[in-house]
Amino acid sequence: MNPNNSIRFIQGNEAIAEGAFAAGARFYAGYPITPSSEIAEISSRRLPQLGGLYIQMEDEIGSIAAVIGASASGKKSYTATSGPGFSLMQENLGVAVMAEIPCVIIDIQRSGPSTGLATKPAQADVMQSRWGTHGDHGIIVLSPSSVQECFDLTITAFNFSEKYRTPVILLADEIVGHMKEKMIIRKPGTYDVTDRKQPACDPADYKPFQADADGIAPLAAYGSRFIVRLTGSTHDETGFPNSKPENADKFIRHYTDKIENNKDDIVMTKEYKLEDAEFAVITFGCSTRSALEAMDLARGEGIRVGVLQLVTIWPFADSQVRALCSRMKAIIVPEMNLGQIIREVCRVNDSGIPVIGVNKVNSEAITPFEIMEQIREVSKCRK
Amino acid sequence: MPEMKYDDYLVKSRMPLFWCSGCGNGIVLGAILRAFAKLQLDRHNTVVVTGIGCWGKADDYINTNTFHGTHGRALGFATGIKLANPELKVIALMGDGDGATIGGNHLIHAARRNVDITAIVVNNFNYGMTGGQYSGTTLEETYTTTSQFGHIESAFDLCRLVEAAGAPYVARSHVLNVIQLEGFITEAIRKKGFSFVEALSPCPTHYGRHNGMKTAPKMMQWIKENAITLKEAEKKPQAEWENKFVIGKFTDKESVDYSTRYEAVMALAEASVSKGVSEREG
Amino acid sequence: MKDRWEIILSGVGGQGLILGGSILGEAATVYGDAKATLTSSYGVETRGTFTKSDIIISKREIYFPEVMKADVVLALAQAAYDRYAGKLDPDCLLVFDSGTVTAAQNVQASQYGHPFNRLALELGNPAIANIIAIGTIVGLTQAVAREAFYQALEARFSEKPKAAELNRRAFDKGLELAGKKE
Amino acid sequence: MNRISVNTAWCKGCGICAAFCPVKVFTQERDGTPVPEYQERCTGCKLCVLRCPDFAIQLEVSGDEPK
Repeated sequence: MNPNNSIRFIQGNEAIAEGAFAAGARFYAGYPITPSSEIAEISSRRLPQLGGLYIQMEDEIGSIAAVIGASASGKKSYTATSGPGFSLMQENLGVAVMAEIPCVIIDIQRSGPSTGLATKPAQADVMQSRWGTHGDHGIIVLSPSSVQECFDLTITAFNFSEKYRTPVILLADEIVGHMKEKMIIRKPGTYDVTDRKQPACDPADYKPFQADADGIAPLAAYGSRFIVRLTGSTHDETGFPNSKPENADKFIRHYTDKIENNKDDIVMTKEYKLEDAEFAVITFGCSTRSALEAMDLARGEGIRVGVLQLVTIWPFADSQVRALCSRMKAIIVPEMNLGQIIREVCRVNDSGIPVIGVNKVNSEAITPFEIMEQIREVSKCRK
Repeated sequence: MPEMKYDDYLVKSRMPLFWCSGCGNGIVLGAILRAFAKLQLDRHNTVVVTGIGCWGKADDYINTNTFHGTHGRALGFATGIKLANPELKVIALMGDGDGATIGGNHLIHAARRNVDITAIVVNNFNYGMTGGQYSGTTLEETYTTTSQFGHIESAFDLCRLVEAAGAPYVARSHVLNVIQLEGFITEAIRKKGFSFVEALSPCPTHYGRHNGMKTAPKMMQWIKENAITLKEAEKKPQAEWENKFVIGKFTDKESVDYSTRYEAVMALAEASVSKGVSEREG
Repeated sequence: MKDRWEIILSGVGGQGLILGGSILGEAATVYGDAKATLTSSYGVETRGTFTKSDIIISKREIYFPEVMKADVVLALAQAAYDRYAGKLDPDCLLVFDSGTVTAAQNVQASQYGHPFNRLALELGNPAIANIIAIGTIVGLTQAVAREAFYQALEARFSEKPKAAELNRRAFDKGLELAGKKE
Repeated sequence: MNRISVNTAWCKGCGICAAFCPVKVFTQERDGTPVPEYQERCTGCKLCVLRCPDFAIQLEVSGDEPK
């Protein structure tokens, strides 16, 4: 295929890899696992062409460690995995949170727990992506529903990661990852690329964890004129350990606050036909596609339904969902798990309207008809 | 760069060291800092990577770049750090529990891969920080807080393990032989490729106490009495030294390191772009 | 002319159905002005077991990427044929390999059986049965413009002119078959 | 004569210097703190400095530049 073509018909996984290259990522470490392996394969071919580095590590623990290390050396770094591998990465994901090291972790969700159905889709890592690593922390999780979003959101994931000095998780799924679809590879210059902030101070004064007024500390690379001390242990601004309670309190709050205080920037949603809607489907990832199809089917029957797609899953779109609840008669939440996002919807449903899940864990996609059925039900009850 | 003395690499503001009285870690730390001074390492170009455990605290006292990661994973972080910037000197400091037990798989793969990293494992035969439980190097029939009836597992011979995995530089000494140890560390850092130095070291507080060696001198004496040089061992039948600590340089060979090999991959990859080789699809 | 085609390409692993679907999708999206999605389901093993790809080609936005009501089913193996033949509506086209598949009697769909595998061998390469069959589907449906399919083939085999030529002939053969009902 | 000094703020009294000094320069206080009682014996080998796990021993060998 002509690499200069800007329109392509490719898989979500391929689009994610292209998005990483476009964002300036030049280091990949990973361990093969279906259904994410295409990202590794493409990266292994393309990164050395781009002057970057691909390495296959002995496991996912080593993979994310290498990704974090490479990022500390100044390279934008990423890894891709799926459920079981994502579980193994949780330990060092915490290091990236604590040492505030930008990196992107792509989880192509598959059926679980454990090995589950190795090649089959699921959306059941929602809570793991939020709370998988131990301890309090904020996290950014984005979820694509199309091949184009795979490309675009991967770039956004790197940008958020660099901007907020935090790991970002791209939570895709087997359906979107393996689906081929038309996609525009955006040309450099037509999208934003964010690079981490560099210190402007005298090297003698540099403290790798001293935040600027915007709450984010500049991060120099190893090998620069700055000495950089990074650690996954509780530390102070200097990077030396500091176990004073007030210091621990300050930094643990910081890991949450730097994400939560920037929700206006980070939380992205897409609205479909919500203007006149009486009922809304709140959805994310592959289930968005079923929801949109169901929306059209329902509207064909005269039921006014709209869709709110959570592009950013974490931090959760509290205010958007709360506002939606206040003006809908009922909300439907389809997800390929037994009810993870729905808990968040219920948490902010101050209006007390019915919130109904459409949950499927048999490894098959939720069909538009299954959502449609629920829409019909709620519309009957609420007439 | 002004000439660096060994204590120019020491973070004096954090002294005294937090390790127990008689812990050998400080002796190894001293040997490392003197090796740094001998090699005049540029602090900005040096990264010390540590794991978790008593020895994993060593980076608190070293004023180069540092990375303090998770238990057993130091070599994973070090691999990324080094490959992303091959100009860096990367030294990974790990204990026996850290580097050779929970991190054993990373250790053999790092050796096999031949990334240009120096790994310095302090082996004190047990998990010190968590209270003296047995590790992968605890000797058979000895006592720890979790082998109170005598340990029934055999210990790893780390140098043989790493040598078998393909590392081009492998050496072992003990802290009483500090001059030899410092020499090995210096050679290891200078070596291009994966280099491994094991330092046998006393933990009188835990391992020593449970095995009749409450003081550091006693435990160091025990290591010394049970040590045999590699040269001596080679002259004797295996039965005479197989339960001893063999001290010496096991391997010192040339082997092209990972980053150098990867340069060849990059050259092929770049050529494939200019030739316009089409992408393979299934 | 229909503005949405839901097509199932089924057979066993190794028959190049995903590749065929990809070229069809490229013809529709890169070299045509339609939208398309392609999803595939396959076992853990790469070759030999049942596989199917769903390709949807539409002038409108495609949301749900799996076939909800098939307009066309291609069955290149008996297992694939048996899975679908009895369940299809009368307006569906069932295209199958008449050389390897024994057709059933009570099938409502319009059936188009051609010996794709044998014809591929005659053209010189058993691996192009997929492209002949897709040629037949394109001929029957006009789901993509034939020019667009040529362009997609050319782009995919730009480094291999011989393969490009062979695939083009296979596609033409398929188009030609679309005219005749066996 | 060589001059040995012990940084008692860093020393933890482990006794390694005293136990392994080839010429037995050191005695120890009750808490283990080494005392270079027989400094005149010191040959300047510096093994006590190298083996001190706490960087607590300084040795000025007469004629050497202070280190």
